[in-house]
Amino acid sequence: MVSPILVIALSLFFAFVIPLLGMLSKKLPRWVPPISILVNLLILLSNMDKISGGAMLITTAGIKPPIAINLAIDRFGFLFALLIQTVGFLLSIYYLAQDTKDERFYMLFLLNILGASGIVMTGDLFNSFVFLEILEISSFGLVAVQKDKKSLEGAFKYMMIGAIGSSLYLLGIIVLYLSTGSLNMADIARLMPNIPDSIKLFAGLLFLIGIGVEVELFPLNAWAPDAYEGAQDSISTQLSSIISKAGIYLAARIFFTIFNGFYALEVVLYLGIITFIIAELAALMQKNVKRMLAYSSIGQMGLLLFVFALISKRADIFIFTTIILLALNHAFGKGLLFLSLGALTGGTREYYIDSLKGSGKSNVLAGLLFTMGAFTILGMPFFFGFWSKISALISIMKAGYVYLIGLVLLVSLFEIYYYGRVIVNIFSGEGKAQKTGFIYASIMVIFALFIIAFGVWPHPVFSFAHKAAVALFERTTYITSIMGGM
Amino acid sequence: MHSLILFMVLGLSLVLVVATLVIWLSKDLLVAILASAIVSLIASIFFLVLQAPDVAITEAAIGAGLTTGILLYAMKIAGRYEDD
Amino acid sequence: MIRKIVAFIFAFYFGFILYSFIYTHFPFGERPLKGVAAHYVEKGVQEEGATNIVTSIVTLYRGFDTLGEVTVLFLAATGLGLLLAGWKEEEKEKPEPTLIMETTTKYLFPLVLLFGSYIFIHGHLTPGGGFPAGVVIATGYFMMFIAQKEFKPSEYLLSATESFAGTLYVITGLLGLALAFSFLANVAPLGVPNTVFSAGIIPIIYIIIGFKVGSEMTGILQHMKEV
Amino acid sequence: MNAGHLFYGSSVFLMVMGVFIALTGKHLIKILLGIDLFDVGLNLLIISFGYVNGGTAPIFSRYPHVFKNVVDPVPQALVLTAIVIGVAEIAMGLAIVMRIKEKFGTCNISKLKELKW
Repeated sequence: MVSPILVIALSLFFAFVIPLLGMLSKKLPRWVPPISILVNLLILLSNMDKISGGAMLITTAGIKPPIAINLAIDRFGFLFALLIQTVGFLLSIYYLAQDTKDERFYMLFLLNILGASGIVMTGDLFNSFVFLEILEISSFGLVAVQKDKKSLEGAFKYMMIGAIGSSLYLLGIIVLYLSTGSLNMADIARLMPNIPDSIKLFAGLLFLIGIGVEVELFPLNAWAPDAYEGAQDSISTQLSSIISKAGIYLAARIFFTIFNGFYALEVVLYLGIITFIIAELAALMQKNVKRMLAYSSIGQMGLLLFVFALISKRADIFIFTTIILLALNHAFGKGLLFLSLGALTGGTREYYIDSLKGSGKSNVLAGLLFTMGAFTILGMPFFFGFWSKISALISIMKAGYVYLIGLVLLVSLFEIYYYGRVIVNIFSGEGKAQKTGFIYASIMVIFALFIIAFGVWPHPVFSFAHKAAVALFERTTYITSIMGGM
Repeated sequence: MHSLILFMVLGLSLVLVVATLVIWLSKDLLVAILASAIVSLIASIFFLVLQAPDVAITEAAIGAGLTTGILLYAMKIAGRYEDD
Repeated sequence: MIRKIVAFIFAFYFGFILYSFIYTHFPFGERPLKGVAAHYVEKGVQEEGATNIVTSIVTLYRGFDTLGEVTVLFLAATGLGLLLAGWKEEEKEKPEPTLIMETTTKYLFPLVLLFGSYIFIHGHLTPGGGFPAGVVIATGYFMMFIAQKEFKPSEYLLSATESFAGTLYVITGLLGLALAFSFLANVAPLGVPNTVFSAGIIPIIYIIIGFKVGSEMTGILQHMKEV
Repeated sequence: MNAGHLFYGSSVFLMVMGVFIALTGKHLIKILLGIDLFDVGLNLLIISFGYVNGGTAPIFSRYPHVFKNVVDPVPQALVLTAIVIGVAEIAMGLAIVMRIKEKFGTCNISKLKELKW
C-alpha cells in the first residue's frame, strides 16, 4: 500500500535534498522537480481505486482524528490534486528545457506545488493555513524572481494583501476552534449546528477575506494584474492554473463541507458578478496583452465564484459539477494562453499589442495555440470551454437568475471583441521570426490536446466531475468517513 | 490574576501604546524599528503573564531579537529616513 | 490626507467590531477546556511521555504542522537567497568594532551556542524547544557578524546542515510510516517522564529542528549582511 | 480592574494600529512594520483566548503530581507556528523591498510612481 501522505513527504524530501545534490553537480537539481512530481502522480493514481464514496483517511502521529492531524482525500480533492500535479509536471518539464537557473528556483517551484497539493489533501483547518502560507510565500518569491520593476511591484502588493488576508484566515480558524474545541474539518462540520449564528457569520467573513486573496475576489485582487504581468510566462500559468485552483478548493471545502452552504455567500454572489464585469471591462481597455489576459483571468474567476455562490440559493449537484468544469477549463485554457503568449513574444517580454503584430505568421504553431486557448475561454463549440460555459448558463438558470444570463452573454461579447482583436493582430502584417523549442512546443500541444479532447469527447470528464461533485455534496458521508459512525 | 501583576500589565500596556504611536509617527526608521522591538518584548512579557512560557521565549528570541536584526540590515540598504 | 482618514475609519471600525465580538462571545478566562485540549491535558503525558504538553502538541499531535512550519522557514531562507543573489556589491566603509566588543563576543559566542543546545535538548521538559533554540544560536552568529570583522561561516556548511537536517526530519517521519503505519508516529520508547531520555522521538525532532532553524536563520542573516 | 479589557484591548489596539500603519505608511519598511505589529497583536489575542482564570502553564514539571487547572495548550502551539511563519513573511518582504530600492532608487511610496495603490 502506498500512502498518499508520501506525496507531501517525498516532495519535501526532494526539496530539502536539492542543495545537497547541487553540491555534487550543477546539472542534477533541475531533474528533481520532474522526477518528484512524476512519483507523486504515480502515488496518486495508484490510490485511485481506494477512494470511493466518502473520504480516504490518513492519520499522522498514529492517533485518530480529531486528536492528531489527518489527511482526508475524497474524490473532489483527488481531482484537484491530480490537476495540480499534472500542470505541475508539464511546467517542470518546461523548466527542464530552460537555461541554467539558480538551483533555489527549483526548490521554490517544488514547494509551491507541494503547498497547493497539501491544501487539497489536508483534513485539518490549521494545517490548511500552514500550506496556504507555503503556497503564498513561495508564489511571491516566484513572482519576484524576475527582479525587474513590474515583478517586484506585483510581488510586494501580493505580499502585503496576502499577509493580512492569511492572518485573518488564522483568526477565523481560532474563532471556530474556540467554539467547537477542535481543529479538524470533519469534526467542526459535525459540531457546526451547535454554533450560534453570529459566530458563524463572523468566522465565515474572516475566511472569505483570507481565501478571497487567493481566488482574486473583487476588493482583494489588486495584486493580481501586476503579479500576472510582472511574472514570467510560466509563473503566470502557475498562478492561474494552480494557485487560484487551490483557493477554489479551499473555498468549497470550507463553505460547503464545514459551513454547510453559508448563507452570507450572497455577498460572494454580488462580489463575483462585480468582479466579472469590472475585470472584463478592464481587459477591454488594455493595450498590453499580458495584462489583458490577467484581467480576463480575474473575470473568469469572478464568473466561477458567482456560480459557486449560487449554492446558497439552491443546493444542486449540477452546480457543483459546473464549478469543477469551469475550474478545469480555466486551468488548461489560461495556462495555454499564457504559455503561447510567451512563445509568440519569443521571450522578449514585449507584450504590447503592436509589438506582437505578425508574430502568429512567423510562428504559426504558437499563433494557432493562442487562438485555441482564446476559443476555449470564449466557449466556442468543439472546445472544452463550450461545455463549461453551457453548464454555467444552465446553473444560473436553475438558481433562478434568468436575467443574469443576458448579462453574462453580453460580457462574453466583450471577450470576443478583445480576444478577436489580438488574434487578428497576430495574424496580420509581417513579424520577426521567433523560434520555439521542441519541448516548449510539445507542452503547449499537450495543454491544447486536453482542451480539445475534453471538448470533443466530454463524457468522461463530465462523469468524473459529477462523481467529485457528489463527493463534495454529501457532507455527512465525508464526516462519518473521517470521524467514524458518530 | 494577582492585582499587582495587573498593575504591572497596565503600566506595560501604556508603554505599548506609546511605542506603537512612535512607530506610526517617527520619520526615522531606526527609531521605529527599535520601537517595534519594544512592542515584541512587552508582548513576550504578556505571554509570560498569560502562562505561555514557550511562546514567550519564542517571541523574545524571534520577535524582539531576530526580526529586529534583519530589519536593521534591510534598513541599511533601504535608507534610514522616510523621505529618502 | 483623505486616504489617511479612510484608513483610520476602516481600521478602527474593524477594531471596534472585533473587540465587541470577542468580548461578548469569548469572555476572558472563563472558557473551560474542551475537545482536543482536554484530551491533551489529561492523556498527553501517558501517550507521548513529555511533561511539556505544548511540546508534545507541537512535535507529535500536530507534528505535520511543524514540518510545514520548518518548510516555510526553509522557503524564506531560499527565497531570500534567490532574490538577493547577484547583488552588485559596492565597497562600503564599515565601522571598526571596538576591542572590548571583539574580545567579549569571542568568549560569549560558545556560551550562547551552549545555551541554545541546552534549550533544544530540554525541549520536552522545560519551555523552549527547537525554534527558539535555533534562533538563539542564530543570534549568537548575529553577534559575531556585528562584532568581528573577519568572521564568516562557511556557506557550504550552512547549506549542508540545513538540507541534511531537513532530510533527517522527513526520514524520522517516514520511519513512523514504516514501523507504525502512520507518518511521524512516536516509534521510540517513551521512557520515564521528566527525564532527559524520555518522550520517544520528541527530543530527536527538536534537536533536528534546532540545527535546521539555527542554520536557516544564520543563512538569512548572512545574506542580508553581505548585500 | 478587568484583566479581559486589558489583554483583549491591547491586542486589538495592536492589530488596529498594524492595519492603519500598513495602509498609511510612507516607507515600504514601515508597511512591513505594520504587518509585523498586526501579527504580534493577533498572537497576543490568540493566547489571551486560551487563558483560564487561575490556570498554570501546561508543563507538569513535578510529574506524578498533575495540576488540574491549566491554560489551553492548543493556542500556544498554534501561536508558536504563527510566529515563525510571520518572521518568514517579513524576511521575504524585506528581500523584495531591498530589490525595489535597488531598481527604483527609493522606498518612499509617494516617490514610487509605478507603485500606485
